Amino acid sequence: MAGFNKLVGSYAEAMAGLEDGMTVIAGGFGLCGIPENLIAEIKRKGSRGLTVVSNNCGVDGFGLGVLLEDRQVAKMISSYVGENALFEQQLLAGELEVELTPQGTLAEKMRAGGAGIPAFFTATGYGTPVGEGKEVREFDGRPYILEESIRGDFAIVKAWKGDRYGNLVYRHTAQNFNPMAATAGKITVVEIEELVEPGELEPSQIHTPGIYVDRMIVGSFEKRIEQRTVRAAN
Amino acid sequence: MAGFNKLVGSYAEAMAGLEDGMTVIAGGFGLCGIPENLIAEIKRKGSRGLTVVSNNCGVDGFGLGVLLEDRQVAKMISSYVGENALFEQQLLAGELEVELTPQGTLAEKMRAGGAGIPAFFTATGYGTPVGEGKEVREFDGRPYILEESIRGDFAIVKAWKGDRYGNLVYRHTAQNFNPMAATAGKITVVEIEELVEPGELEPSQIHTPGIYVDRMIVGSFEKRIEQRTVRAAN
Amino acid sequence: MSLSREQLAMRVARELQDGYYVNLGIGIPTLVANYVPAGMNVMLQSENGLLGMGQFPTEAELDADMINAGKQTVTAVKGASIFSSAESFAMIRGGHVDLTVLGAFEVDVMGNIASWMIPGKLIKGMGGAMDLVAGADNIVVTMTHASKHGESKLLPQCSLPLTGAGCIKKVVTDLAYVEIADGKFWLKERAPGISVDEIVAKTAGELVVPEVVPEMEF
Amino acid sequence: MSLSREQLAMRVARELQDGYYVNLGIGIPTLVANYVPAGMNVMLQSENGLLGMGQFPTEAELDADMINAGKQTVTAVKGASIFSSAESFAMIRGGHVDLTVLGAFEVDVMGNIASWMIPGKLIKGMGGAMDLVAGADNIVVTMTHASKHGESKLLPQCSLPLTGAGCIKKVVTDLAYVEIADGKFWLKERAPGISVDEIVAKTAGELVVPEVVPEMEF
Repeated sequence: MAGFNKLVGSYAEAMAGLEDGMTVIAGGFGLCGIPENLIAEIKRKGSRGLTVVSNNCGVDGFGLGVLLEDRQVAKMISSYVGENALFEQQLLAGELEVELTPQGTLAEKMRAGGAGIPAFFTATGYGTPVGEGKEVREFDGRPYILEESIRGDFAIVKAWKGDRYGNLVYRHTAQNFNPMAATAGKITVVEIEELVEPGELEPSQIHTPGIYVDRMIVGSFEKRIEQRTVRAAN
Repeated sequence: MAGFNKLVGSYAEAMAGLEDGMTVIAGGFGLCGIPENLIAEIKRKGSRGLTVVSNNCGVDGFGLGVLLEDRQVAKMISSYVGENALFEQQLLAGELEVELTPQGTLAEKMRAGGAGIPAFFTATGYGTPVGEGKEVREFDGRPYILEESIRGDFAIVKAWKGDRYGNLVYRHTAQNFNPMAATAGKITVVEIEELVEPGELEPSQIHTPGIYVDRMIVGSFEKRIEQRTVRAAN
Repeated sequence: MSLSREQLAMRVARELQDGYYVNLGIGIPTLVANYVPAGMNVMLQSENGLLGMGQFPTEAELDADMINAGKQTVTAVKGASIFSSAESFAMIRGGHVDLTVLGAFEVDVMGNIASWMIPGKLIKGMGGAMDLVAGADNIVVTMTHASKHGESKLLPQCSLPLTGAGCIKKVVTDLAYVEIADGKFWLKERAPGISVDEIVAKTAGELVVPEVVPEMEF
Repeated sequence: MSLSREQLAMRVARELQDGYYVNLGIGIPTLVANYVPAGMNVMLQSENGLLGMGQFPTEAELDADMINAGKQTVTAVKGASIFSSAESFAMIRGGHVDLTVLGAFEVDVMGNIASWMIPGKLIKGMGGAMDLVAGADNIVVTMTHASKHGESKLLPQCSLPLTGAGCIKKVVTDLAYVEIADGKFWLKERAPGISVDEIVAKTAGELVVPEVVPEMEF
């Protein structure tokens, strides 16, 4: 099915069309399940003034952190950005804007963006700085705030296995934000570890149906560990 | 792990606590993936004045249709109720109230109910009878209506495989509304086809994590087909 | 002569493009699947939670757990995916389906569509139709141009309760292919042997007629 | 003597019940997992998408794709499930987690909590804390009763930006177990050897003291 073949030949092709000032939604939690090579391609490409939507901003020198080195990011929308000295420096210098968003609200904003829901009410953040300036409404006697959804010009996603139609499966907790990110990009680009034939993935066990995927490439991954914690073998 | 064993010994135990006037959310689409025996137990039990939330209301004599025979249903919240003569008769006689809800809005209302989202905006139904009396708001120049979520006193769900912790997998298109229903019941009761040991289901391939499930029972199912369409074998 | 059901489906099928994800409503829209041009691939979405709907099963393949939105037993193509109703409508409502084809009772010059309810008759419900018309950017309505009694279904304003407001841009009837824009119908093609006069006579809403109206070819 | 970190965790662990799904925050809350009473089973939820978090991996089990919300490598217990962040927070925000334990900078008599931001210092972000306190019905805050400089952390009104409003009912400090209701703190238990006077002196918000304040036993 030629029309459904999402595979592209190079990372340059994968990120073709990314322009300065665009919004990029990225999957991943910490350094787990991040689209390492798509991020590297954005660095190579040198796009600037980006708004990046991701739970975290990587660490110094790895993950989304590398986009800070050449000041490519104008704004981050994240729930936690505490692992990154360069981030702190640019934030304090006023070179970087940050919109802190509760983690669950961030996940739901991406999902809503992909699902045609422009806004939803949530109790999260009511009465806190996150709720300031947002509409408050009571349901069943409890106050909630109105949060708007997020869509990206691009979404960059890391999956484990994929077929050429773009059907995806994630591995362990590397799933995290990736499925929602995949739905919320005008152009969704995925890098996978392993290409399988259509039909190899059990249809009811596909995490992301191919309809959400525009481009796909097979990559190899460093998978750096942020907090290496081990116990002695018995 | 004793505290996590969701298995109960009988259908009576599975539906214990269901009272007249309660709201029951049911999984299933048409007759596919419906909790046949839990429905039968509600009929046996004779609870009345129920509000039933389900995409359809079964057919005469099967599925939720059996709850109409003794007039147990006061109100149906559904997207399509066209397969049922008794339903029509009770509706026209004013014995049954029906709240027609677009199918996607119904699915989202259940999901939102389970996810702590009391209301969301959707384009579906704007400018139609469904939108009458509902708040309209523009986002990005397009009008949307505000829809409130649904929770049930009980949710009744049909799954394929389950372990005793309540982790569930659905089979083919019998998934449909079941995963959302499972999240939206104060008490969620599941009947399954096949009991497996904890650990047999791959963790990242579980459709419904056991946290949503309160009670589980292993049943046998008729699985009646509504529209039997076949082609000649080549 | 006015188009047959098969010709309606054939004409709608010309709106397909290679790689389209398509949702086909019940009735004539379902027939469109039979006229996908050779060498072109489309993937059918069924709103009960199936992307990549295949043909009907053989007796041996028959499975009560494998149905489409019309509650018919079906199969899945290689590369299909199966998911919940919430995920299915996230796809539909999020605008990820490339083309939606459905029937209607009426459409009007504002792009409104009425397709689900005739007051006084029993109300069966809208199923997924309201989600489909609200979520899709590219919708083709297919229906007869006028009722059996000759009453136009292309109206200045729909008389029946709406399924969706301002969402329809393309209508394939048994007499013509009509587009909707700027509060008017625009006549684009006529069925073989059907005169412009007949189309004009059977179109109650304002119809813009170009100098030349090409005839559909089959 | 004021409670040690381990004793804090032990006291919090008494709030566990068999069959509880529990989310433990970073720091002392994490230690609670070490004091689950014998014969009792709880399942740990980690908000990055894991229900049924197990112990740290051995070198042989180490897997970069298997981490917890603290970004530590972990394992999963038998019967665990793994899912997306949206599903994880649907669980949390939908009220399906039975107990949430987290640290704080301050709480006040209205049940407000401040735990994520100290203006003037770098703002790292709230992570999942706002979702956890808004979604849970049953939250235990654990922290020291007063700062190193002796300033009470149990206040008439939080001075720092809030994490959540009106959501905290139980506080375990190094000096006492305190409940919050009706706009007051209610002293329920004191740490071994800690006098009621000391607790009163270090509680800035209104504190209701019963005639007898039982001493915690370890």
